[in-house]
Amino acid sequence: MFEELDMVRDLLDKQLVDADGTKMGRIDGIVLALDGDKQPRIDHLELGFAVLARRLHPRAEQWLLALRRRWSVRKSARQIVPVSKVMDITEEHIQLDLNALETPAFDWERWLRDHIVSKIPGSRSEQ
Amino acid sequence: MMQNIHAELLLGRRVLDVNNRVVGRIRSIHARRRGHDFFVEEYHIGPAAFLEVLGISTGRLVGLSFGEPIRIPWQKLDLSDPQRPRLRCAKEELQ
Amino acid sequence: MLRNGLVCAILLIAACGHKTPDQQLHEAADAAASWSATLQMTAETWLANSVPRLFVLATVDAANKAFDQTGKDVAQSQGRQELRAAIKGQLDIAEAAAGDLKKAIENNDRNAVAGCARRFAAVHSVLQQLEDKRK
Amino acid sequence: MKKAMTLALGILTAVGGFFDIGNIATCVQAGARFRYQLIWSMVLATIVVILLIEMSGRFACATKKALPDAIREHFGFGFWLVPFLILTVIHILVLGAEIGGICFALHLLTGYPLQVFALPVAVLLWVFLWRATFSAIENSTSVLGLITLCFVVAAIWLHPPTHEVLQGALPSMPATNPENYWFIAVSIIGAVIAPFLFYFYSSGAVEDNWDRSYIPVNRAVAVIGMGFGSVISIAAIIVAAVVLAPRGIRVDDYHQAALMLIQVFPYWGYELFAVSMAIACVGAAIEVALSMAYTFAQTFGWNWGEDLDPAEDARFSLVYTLALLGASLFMLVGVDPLKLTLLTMAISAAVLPFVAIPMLLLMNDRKLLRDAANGVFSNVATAAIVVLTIVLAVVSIPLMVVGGS
Repeated sequence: MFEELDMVRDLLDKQLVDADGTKMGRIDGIVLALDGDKQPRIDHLELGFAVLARRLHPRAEQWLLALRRRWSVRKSARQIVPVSKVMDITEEHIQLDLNALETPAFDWERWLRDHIVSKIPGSRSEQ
Repeated sequence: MMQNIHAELLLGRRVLDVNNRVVGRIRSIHARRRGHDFFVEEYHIGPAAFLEVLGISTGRLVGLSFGEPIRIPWQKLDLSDPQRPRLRCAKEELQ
Repeated sequence: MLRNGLVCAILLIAACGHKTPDQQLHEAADAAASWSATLQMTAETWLANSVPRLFVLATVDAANKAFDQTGKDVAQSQGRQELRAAIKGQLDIAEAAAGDLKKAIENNDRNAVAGCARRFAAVHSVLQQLEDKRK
Repeated sequence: MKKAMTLALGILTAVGGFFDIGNIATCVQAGARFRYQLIWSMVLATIVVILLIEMSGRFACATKKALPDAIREHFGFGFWLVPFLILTVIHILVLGAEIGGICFALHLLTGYPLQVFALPVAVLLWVFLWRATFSAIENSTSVLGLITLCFVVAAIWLHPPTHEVLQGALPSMPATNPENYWFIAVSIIGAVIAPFLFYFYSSGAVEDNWDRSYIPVNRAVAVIGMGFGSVISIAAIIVAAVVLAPRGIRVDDYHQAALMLIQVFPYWGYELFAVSMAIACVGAAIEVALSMAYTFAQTFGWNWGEDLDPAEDARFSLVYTLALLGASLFMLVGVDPLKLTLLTMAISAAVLPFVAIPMLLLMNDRKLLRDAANGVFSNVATAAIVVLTIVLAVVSIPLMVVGGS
């Protein structure tokens, strides 16, 4: 676990995995909490296309949110992960004390799997 | 008062000092872990900081040296307006 | 900086790429020569039972498309009159031979196919001489 | 023993991915129109691809990360998005050209028109990806790929004038129509240094769990695999130069290329060319489709891996499914496969800086790579490659306009 870390190099855009190693997206955003003149600290991490769009251009985010209102699979545009959930930070990925399947990060994966993939033969090898 | 700002949106923003002179662009933010929290220690500015994020020691790659990244301790950076970060002192006082 | 680098690159390439009408005519002749050589080889390999019937027919269709295109290029070009006439003449012979080859293949008439091969060879050599005169 | 097996498979995969429709089209045209004079551009492209493949493999061994994964993490989403979108378009075009190659080969074998095979081929490739594991794919396409050796046998059989062949290995100015000469030279380089190669190869290294102990294996695979693929391509140039050039056949259409092996193999030459073309394109099409799925999954952090069932990585599997369907449309609407291939190779040559520049920076991350980082030699070589790719990027599109007949 890093004591001292470079938030851009070691956190931002880094691969996230859950408690048992399932990949669950990347850190798309990091939110700092500023309280008057106290030392700023990392409040939570954010995942989601809306967060990515915001990084490109504010209008990109508006356009994406408008799209989401008409048709979306994910309940929330941004998934919030409290920084306390961070179990381990390595060069390869960042491990969270979560179960990916329950988080919004997997909404798309579940929706596509249940509505499209599992309807196609051979999508699950016969264990 | 409590304020939340997006660190990733700070990247690339130009920092001006009290005399409105350009210090450089924010390239990275260094934090230190204490318990479950990560506290921001300093903001790294300038091209050397960009190479530092890429893990490239400046001398080796092209023979040019970009010198050391400019480090701004957290107390010295005013983020009340995240679009326009401002240094709370003059540029020279940093080194 | 990159933008005007690109612009001058395009101008440079386009400049040396500018073809005079005669050059375009020779290129048309080259295409026609290439396709008649192709049909000659295709006919010969068919006679040697090295290629299936359907392949020869498909190649003839592809060649006809190319001959038509070359015909249009020659008709539109402002190149020298006698050069255009010479190429057009050979094109007509090649297209006729292609039609005969198709019929010969369908009737499995080996002598006719051999005849077509010879006519393609002739067209090719005439167009080749036009090409050599240019150099 | 496991390393020896890996070495063999690695080499075969490299051959499978290297020799594809792009090589067939550009090499046969080069041989038919300029005989041996363009062999130098294949030699140059091979040296560059060996270096870049070795580096992408070394990076994957040292960090367990494939290229798309590393580029997004290193340079951030903003920088990566533009190359990502451009490379997605290129991959669709290349996949369309590969499918075109398979369709044309089936057209040669059966006589039925091209369009008939577009969807069946896409479905066949999809079934293969949907059911097979990574190693099954790697082994089968590679072993089948050996059939392309027939070009080498033909080239040797025709025993070309070695003096002229060696002379061709050095750059020289063309006698006639220089724009077409330089256009084919650029297309050859674009065909060899295909972006999907590096994304597929580095992802494959992660799929096969290569670690730092595999760095020597990686170097051998890069040199022998790419070198081997290059020998087959040069053989194709030679056969076209000996068989087609003297007859004045310029290869504006794949039908003309189909004749090139008949002189050496009178009975089987026609079928051999068709089967080699089909298998080379199947191997490459699978690698391109997988490379797209890897790139999407690693960019957005999804679960990925050919060894997982489609149900376990739905988004990864759907990327290659949609890619295959989309790419098959080119043939469905009747695009000429040879023209699509040449257009794709020229555009592919134009985007190489997006591959070379990140590679130069990634391989100098000493904190991450430590001793696996680039030494002075590979840095100088990579810097030279970056300059070459920028030159290619500037000239490829204008050349396509002027010389792309």
